[in-house]
Amino acid sequence: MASTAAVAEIRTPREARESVVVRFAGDSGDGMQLTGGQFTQAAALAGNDLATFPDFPAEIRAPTGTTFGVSSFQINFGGRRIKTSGDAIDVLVAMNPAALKVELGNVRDGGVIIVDVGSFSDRNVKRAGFASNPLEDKTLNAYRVIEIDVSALTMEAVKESGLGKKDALRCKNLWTLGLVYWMYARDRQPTVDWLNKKFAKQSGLATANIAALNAGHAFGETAEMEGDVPTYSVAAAKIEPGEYRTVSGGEALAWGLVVGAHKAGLKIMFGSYPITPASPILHILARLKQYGVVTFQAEDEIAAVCSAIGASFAGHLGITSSSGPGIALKGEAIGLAISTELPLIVVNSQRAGPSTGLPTKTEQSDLYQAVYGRNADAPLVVLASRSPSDCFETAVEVVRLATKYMTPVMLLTDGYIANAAEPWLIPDVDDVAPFGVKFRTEVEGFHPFHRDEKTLARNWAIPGTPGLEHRIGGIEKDYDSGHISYDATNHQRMTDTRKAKIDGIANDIPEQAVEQGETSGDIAVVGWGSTYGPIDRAVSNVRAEGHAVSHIHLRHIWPLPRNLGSLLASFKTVLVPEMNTGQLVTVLRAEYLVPAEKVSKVSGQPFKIAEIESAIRARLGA
Amino acid sequence: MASTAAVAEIRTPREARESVVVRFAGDSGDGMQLTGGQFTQAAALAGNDLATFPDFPAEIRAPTGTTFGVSSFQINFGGRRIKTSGDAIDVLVAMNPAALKVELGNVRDGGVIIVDVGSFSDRNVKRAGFASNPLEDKTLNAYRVIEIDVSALTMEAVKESGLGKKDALRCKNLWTLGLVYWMYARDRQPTVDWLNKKFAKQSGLATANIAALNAGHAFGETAEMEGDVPTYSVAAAKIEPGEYRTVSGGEALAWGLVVGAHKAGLKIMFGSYPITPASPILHILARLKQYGVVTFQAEDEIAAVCSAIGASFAGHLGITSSSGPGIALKGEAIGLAISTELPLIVVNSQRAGPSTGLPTKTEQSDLYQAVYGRNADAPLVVLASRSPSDCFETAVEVVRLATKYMTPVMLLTDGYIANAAEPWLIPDVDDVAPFGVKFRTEVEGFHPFHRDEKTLARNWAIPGTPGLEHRIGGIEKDYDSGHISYDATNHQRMTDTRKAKIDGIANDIPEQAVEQGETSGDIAVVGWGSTYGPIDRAVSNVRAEGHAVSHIHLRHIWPLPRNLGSLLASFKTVLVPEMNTGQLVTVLRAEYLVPAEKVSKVSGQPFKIAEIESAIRARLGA
Amino acid sequence: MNVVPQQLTAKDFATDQEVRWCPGCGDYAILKALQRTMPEIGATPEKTVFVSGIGCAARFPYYMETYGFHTIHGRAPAFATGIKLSNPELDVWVVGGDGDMLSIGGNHLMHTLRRNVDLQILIFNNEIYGLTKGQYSPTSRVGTRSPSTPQGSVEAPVSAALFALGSGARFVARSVDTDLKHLPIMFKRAHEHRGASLLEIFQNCIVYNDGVFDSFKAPSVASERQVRVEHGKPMIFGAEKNRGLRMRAGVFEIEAVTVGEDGVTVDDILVHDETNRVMANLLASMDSDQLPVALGVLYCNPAPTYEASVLDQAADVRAKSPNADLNKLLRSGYTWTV
Amino acid sequence: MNVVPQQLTAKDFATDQEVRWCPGCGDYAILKALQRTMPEIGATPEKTVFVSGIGCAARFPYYMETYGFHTIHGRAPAFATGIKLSNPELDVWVVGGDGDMLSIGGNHLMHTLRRNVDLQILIFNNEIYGLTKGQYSPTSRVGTRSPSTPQGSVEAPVSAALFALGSGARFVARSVDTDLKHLPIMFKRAHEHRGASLLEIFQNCIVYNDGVFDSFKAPSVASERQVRVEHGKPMIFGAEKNRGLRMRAGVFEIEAVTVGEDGVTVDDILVHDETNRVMANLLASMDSDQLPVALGVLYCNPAPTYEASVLDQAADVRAKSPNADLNKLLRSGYTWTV
Ligand SMILES: Cc1ncc(C[n+]2csc(CCOP(=O)(O)OP(=O)(O)O)c2C)c(N)n1
Ligand SMILES: Cc1ncc(C[n+]2csc(CCOP(=O)(O)OP(=O)(O)O)c2C)c(N)n1
Ligand code: SF4
Ligand code: SF4
Ligand SMILES: [Mg+2]
Ligand SMILES: [Mg+2]
Repeated sequence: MASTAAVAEIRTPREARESVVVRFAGDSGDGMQLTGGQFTQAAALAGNDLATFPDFPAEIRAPTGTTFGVSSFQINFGGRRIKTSGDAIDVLVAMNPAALKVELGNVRDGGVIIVDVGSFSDRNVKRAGFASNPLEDKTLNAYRVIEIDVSALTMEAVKESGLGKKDALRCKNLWTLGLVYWMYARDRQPTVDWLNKKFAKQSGLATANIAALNAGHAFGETAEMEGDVPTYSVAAAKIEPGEYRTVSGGEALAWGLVVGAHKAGLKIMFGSYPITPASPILHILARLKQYGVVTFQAEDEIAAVCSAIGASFAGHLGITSSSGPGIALKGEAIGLAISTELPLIVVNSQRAGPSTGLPTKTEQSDLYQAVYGRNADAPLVVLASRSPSDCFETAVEVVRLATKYMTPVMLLTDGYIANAAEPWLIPDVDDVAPFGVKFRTEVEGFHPFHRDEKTLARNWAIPGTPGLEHRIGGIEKDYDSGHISYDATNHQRMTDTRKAKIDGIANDIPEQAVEQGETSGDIAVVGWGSTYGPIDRAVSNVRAEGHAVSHIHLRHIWPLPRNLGSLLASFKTVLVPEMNTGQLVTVLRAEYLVPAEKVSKVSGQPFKIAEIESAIRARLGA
Repeated sequence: MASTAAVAEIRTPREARESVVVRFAGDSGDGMQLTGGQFTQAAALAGNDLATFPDFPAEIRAPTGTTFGVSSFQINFGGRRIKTSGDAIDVLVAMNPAALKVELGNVRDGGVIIVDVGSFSDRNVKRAGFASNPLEDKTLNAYRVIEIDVSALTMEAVKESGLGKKDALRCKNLWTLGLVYWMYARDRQPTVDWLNKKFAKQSGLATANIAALNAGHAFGETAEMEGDVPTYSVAAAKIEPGEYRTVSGGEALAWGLVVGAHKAGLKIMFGSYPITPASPILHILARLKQYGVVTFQAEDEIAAVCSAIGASFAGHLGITSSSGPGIALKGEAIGLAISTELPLIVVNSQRAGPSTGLPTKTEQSDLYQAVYGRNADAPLVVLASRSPSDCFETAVEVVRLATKYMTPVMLLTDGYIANAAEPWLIPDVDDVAPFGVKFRTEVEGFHPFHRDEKTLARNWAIPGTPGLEHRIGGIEKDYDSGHISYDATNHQRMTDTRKAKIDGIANDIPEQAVEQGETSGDIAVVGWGSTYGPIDRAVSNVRAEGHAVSHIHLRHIWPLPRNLGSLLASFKTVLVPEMNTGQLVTVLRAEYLVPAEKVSKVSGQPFKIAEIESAIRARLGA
Repeated sequence: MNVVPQQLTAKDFATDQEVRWCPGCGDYAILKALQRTMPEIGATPEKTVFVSGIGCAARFPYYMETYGFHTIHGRAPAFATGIKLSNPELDVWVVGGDGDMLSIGGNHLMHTLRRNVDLQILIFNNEIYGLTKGQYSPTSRVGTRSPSTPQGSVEAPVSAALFALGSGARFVARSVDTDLKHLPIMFKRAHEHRGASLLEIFQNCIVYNDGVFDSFKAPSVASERQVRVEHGKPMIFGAEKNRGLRMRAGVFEIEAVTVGEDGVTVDDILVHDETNRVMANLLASMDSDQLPVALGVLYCNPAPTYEASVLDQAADVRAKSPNADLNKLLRSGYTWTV
Repeated sequence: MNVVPQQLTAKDFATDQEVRWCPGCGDYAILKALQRTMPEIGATPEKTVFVSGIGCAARFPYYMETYGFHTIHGRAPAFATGIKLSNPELDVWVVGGDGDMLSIGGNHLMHTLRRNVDLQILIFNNEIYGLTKGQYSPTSRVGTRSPSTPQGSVEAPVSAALFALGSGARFVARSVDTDLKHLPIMFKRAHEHRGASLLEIFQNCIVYNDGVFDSFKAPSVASERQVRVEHGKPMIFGAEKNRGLRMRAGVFEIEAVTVGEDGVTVDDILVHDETNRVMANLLASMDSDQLPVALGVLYCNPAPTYEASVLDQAADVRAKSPNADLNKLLRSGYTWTV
């Protein structure tokens, strides 16, 4: 089949946009995440840069029509570098009144709202919590509303497929996608291919969905004649040449771990227990058995981390992953890995808390837990990924540090990063420098806590090696023999050594770079993790006005880069936007005695650019 | 029987000492802890002030004669205020070569060493790790050594009792105790009474032990004629009049909880799991059923804390206790108590770590875990006890705060405090102000997260109350209804409120007082927990030389007292001695941006006065 | 909130909260059955507490107009124990899924059963992790394909009933989500039983494990593939009530036979003795094609409850030291006056 | 450290570390028995790993000249699972006390047994928490006075063997610390068995629970109070070998009888079938005065091991995608070139 987009492109003069924010919102069962995923692909294939934000409820399929059951997918795409999923929505697709209710506040004035009027029954309107039908009162006056009976039109479109009403209505999302494809002149073919593959065994469903997609698209073409549906062109972004794909944080992280293990010459034993939003890593790794990955779904988080530590003891790379509450359960065992100085990777996909909190919402509130959250003096290494694609690099780096220093490393990501997707210039695995691990085999002079003079890492001797039989455990070990020791001075020495080993890693990581701006000035905006996008854009906005504001973004949370203290000291103000009540701020203040100030957001939603911008302006007095 | 001490007192002119440090050291099976306990009682009854330090191995009864099996008990007693168990030993009782080996380094030059030569066989000498017999080489030249064949003399003394050799030799400790009683003119009668009670059902053992005690004493009387055994008098200390007892941290803490619960009008449900050094609290409370205490030995620490939270939900005072590794396991559940805003008391008897560490040794390394050690923004209240008797007051205070603010409170104590004993002016329970808890019963306007405007505490409605049926859990709750809510602004509001509630407690606790010295000066030595004694003495020593050094000791670790920032700001230097790698320092620096410096000791042993003194002097340039 | 009316109905046990399970989920039927049963067993909202862990099933308390505590994953039995130790008067129900109760929570379940805390413990077994989107669970059959086992699971599943019996449970029963007649009977029996009552309910997860129990739940096969056991009654099943269970001679085994065939008479059919743990074991292990699935009270053999024993002991202690005075406590042992 | 000599002896399995148990502790005998058995089963120090939790028993690895991992309380089976999944060639033993394995660690034990990880799991059951100074444990009998139960414990204990059977264990055996003849046989059987082998050893804690097993361990009563079961052999016991176990007619019960009395002949005596889970259940529950305590292999019924199934599946996957190339992985799905 020839490209379906090409035709439209020729016929239509389109309004040009530098970037656009589209949000699909509907019931949990409406397939909004799928729709968003397909649209993302299409934007990527069109050469746009983009960022996405999937946002869905904790319930699997909450009752239809309720506000708490609304599932949304937001994408920001454009012809320039896109750093966030967008502050305000340009085009909202609202599949029902509840979706409209929940998302309306985020649509920019004058924005386009596409509603399925077929779903605006009195009952649904009431259920969504509207006093009266918003399509009939003044609620939507400030917007450009496109009312379409998507339900009816979809039914009509798939009539031939012979599907029952329920299944037929399930194609609504594809109808809408077709329409939005039309609006942005996007190629339907990859979606058609995908549907054919997905429903290979249920060709009726494939046909129906494709019919809906095409019908939505056709509706656009027709409506456009009448000027009802606006159309736009969004040019390709100027991006580095190479082979690209869209990648979610979960994928990039899993692949990074696999590549890292490969570079270390180790096999992965991944012990985990399902939890939102960490599970995707387990799911992805479970499909990579051909790469020497063993996955183990344990009975709980404790067994998961213990199995990983056991694996490291046996010479595999032990990895575990979870989210806040599950990481809390692993604390005791992580202490054992610290005490026995075994490599261990702990991935924490942070979510909103405390306790169960808002499992599907994002937050950065486990930094305290990562840096300080264990009994006793138990230092480990902490890194944070800033974006989906950055997960790949940080994952490789945690493998390097864990194995080189024989230490647990915690990698912080969050619900936003885990689920969001962005285009990724696919690296060549061969370009990643190897850092092969050497197991101890030499019998002469061996004891298990014998250390490398420079790294202070102990030697790694694995079961199966003749002559190196030894016992390790959580009781303090004699510095000179590795046997258990209750000696007071020895405990001091070992405690100091464990600390020195971790502190010393500061010399093996890059100096902190400044992302944007000078190395001194009025304000340093210091971020970590997924706040990267909004900080970057906010800083560039105020810099465009000539302010001496710089953006510093940490990958290494512990130990901190060795130049960070002096870097921060050269700014008048240090501002730290975090999706928590001020955790990195604590660390920076304690370490460097800089009067760092927090910009805190704890709503389960990512920062908006404007929020950070206004925090900066407040300090600038601007 | 008339007092046995009186006679000796009359006959002997004794060297007067202001204070003395005695250490009993022997095999785990030698009964050193009992001996020390009895001697402590005797010193207390003689009107001395005192502090003790029981120090024993993790093994129950390690093989005899090994250094790692040495169990010791140190007591510092005197006619002045005693703040620590003493830096250097004046009199060491070494029951075998291993004990001598381990403790020798702590005996002051010229100190007295009493050894049981009967135990100095070649085998034992070698086992202890001496190259040659220290009684025969120059090892002990710097000391006053009293060689006695305690084994033989004990055998002789108990001959009549008909005990077998093994049981007879078990009386060695009583023989030694008798001798030391003689040296310090102490009354044997309470020990005799105690033995009679302890062995009420084995009168043979009572008789033998009493015979040994008397024989040791008699040996002193006789030897003294020949000038072999030095004798001392230690006057009664000038202490506040009233009724006294010796009290261990475990006892004071347990009793404080019971009194606190009484003042709150609640019953205690104590859920715990045994762990060193926290178990004594469980053991003590298990004997207090007549005071409305329910104890529950759970299957693990998680079940323990969960049962306590369940109890609080049901209207009891839920308490749990553990040590570092066990507290780590409770983190997730504590988060639930924070989220559901239920009162909960978590006692952490800290021990040396990381991981299993040195279970019977002391450390203060769980401050990070207490303040920061949970997933998400999960603030709670943290207090620390400074001494065994202080445990009583802090325990009452944690009950007050937990119930008034509907919040978990963590109470930090440590292995030293838990096991050490000191004289205690017994308070009158009626003098402790009541702070009765009011359960909600009013149906009108009820919802579970309805708050007191001032304290921000939610109302406590307990199952069984008609009309107040409600559901709570770890998912975020709507501020205005208490129902679950995934709303973004509501999550922000609830997070802020939880934080504000804890922060606000700063207004309900005393301003930070200065223990010793002025409110400004050159150096503030800031301590917390069991470092109280050595800091106090070290500061008074340097103050005696006219230095402007003050001692500030924190009971409230989180929130910090509201005046602490300004108080610290008025000192040129802030010095923080801690038995960790610098944890309170982090908190103080982060909170107040004061360049607080750490004085760190992580050896499993309490600070010596001299260590702190020299750290102070280093900063004074003195 | 609820002011207790004279005669309660199912409605009095329903909250005003929107039920958040997937349309068609088996949990709805269980909820309905229990809300209906509550008035019949004389439950009062204010004295009733529902405690749960985390999972779809564990959302249950939100829908019961009683006291409720939605706790953390796997620990509900421990919370419930604390509640009962504080106020034994409360009628406490524990609800959880197969993951909640048997994966992360297996140990607490074991200890709660052996201690015999007076609770009704309901396991909604859908053989899958619903809330986390469909991973296999410890009750999933070998070969279950799920996101974490794309090639099929390889672990032998645990049987809730056998595990409970091995843990020392004194009451073990089974039912199915959709049986609105049998389920209330099981609720009543579980409630009547003093001590820990374990009730496993086979529950359909329409989204991630639809039809996993069809081999014995589907109406077309139910009568042949299920045997409803009742104490003191012969274990008969089949559409024509002519199939039965028989003890295989000389070995500790059960077999299914047809009355009237091969000389089998009604007298050969095994009579259910719910106090016999070994019989319960045999019934619980019938999972082959040759034998029907046993539903009903497999085992019921009461023993003193934990909280009663704890209370008794406390009462004893109080009786022995009637004047418990705190000032005396602080002054116990050696004291001296300065 | 150890360079493997041709013919190993018990000494080759002993470390140079001082053994730190109390004098007279039953653990010494177990250690000795196992050190002796190791050469006989062809164990090599470098391929053997001992994994333990925390407790007196859990100190065991320090004394075995093999690889050893003294982990944290209750989690040893989970560590061992990770070790086996990484290197199935290793011969892995798990050692723990009753508290370690059945209190805090019960859940990991259950799942490890049901998964059938190829491990030898030894529980040193002294019915007490030794290392923490004598609190009662989940195996302590009702009425046990301990620091945490000064008036006596009130909880029904768990039986390790019944729990293991209920959890789906495929090998369950029992022995006593001091029987230097029987214990090695049990070690061998446990070692031979592919899959998770559970061996419970009744062990005397001389300090906190001295003599707790005397009712069947004391030499004076042993022959009357113990029955050593062996597959295929009639279950006979007694000093005169004339006592035996018989199936009680028509009910699922076992009774003890005397051959030659009341017309009982040897043919009436039940022959042990270690593949019969119900029989194992009956043997494991003999704890009344009327019945002897069963020692030996109560149950052995092999099934595929977990790690073998995992490996097989991985091999399948590898066979299907022979050219696993990382660059290809990163480029799977849609890609485009700019
Ligand atoms: C400590 C912790 N670990 C993991 C999770 C994630 N989690 C929530 S529910 C669940 C399992 C759900 O399965 P099940 O208990 O069978 O209940 P169902 O949803 O099937 O009713 C898991 C793993 C969690 N909430 N907390
Ligand atoms: C997380 C944790 N909780 C508690 C403890 C304390 N603890 C150490 S060993 C032990 C129980 C010992 O009993 P058991 O397992 O029966 O071994 P035994 O000493 O009797 O051989 C406990 C509770 C611990 N070390 N870690
Ligand atoms: S996911 Fe399954 S168990 Fe959960 S609510 Fe939906 S249908 Fe029910
Ligand atoms: S306490 Fe008991 S189990 Fe532990 S070493 Fe001593 S005798 Fe053995
Ligand atoms: Mg389930
Ligand atoms: Mg034990």
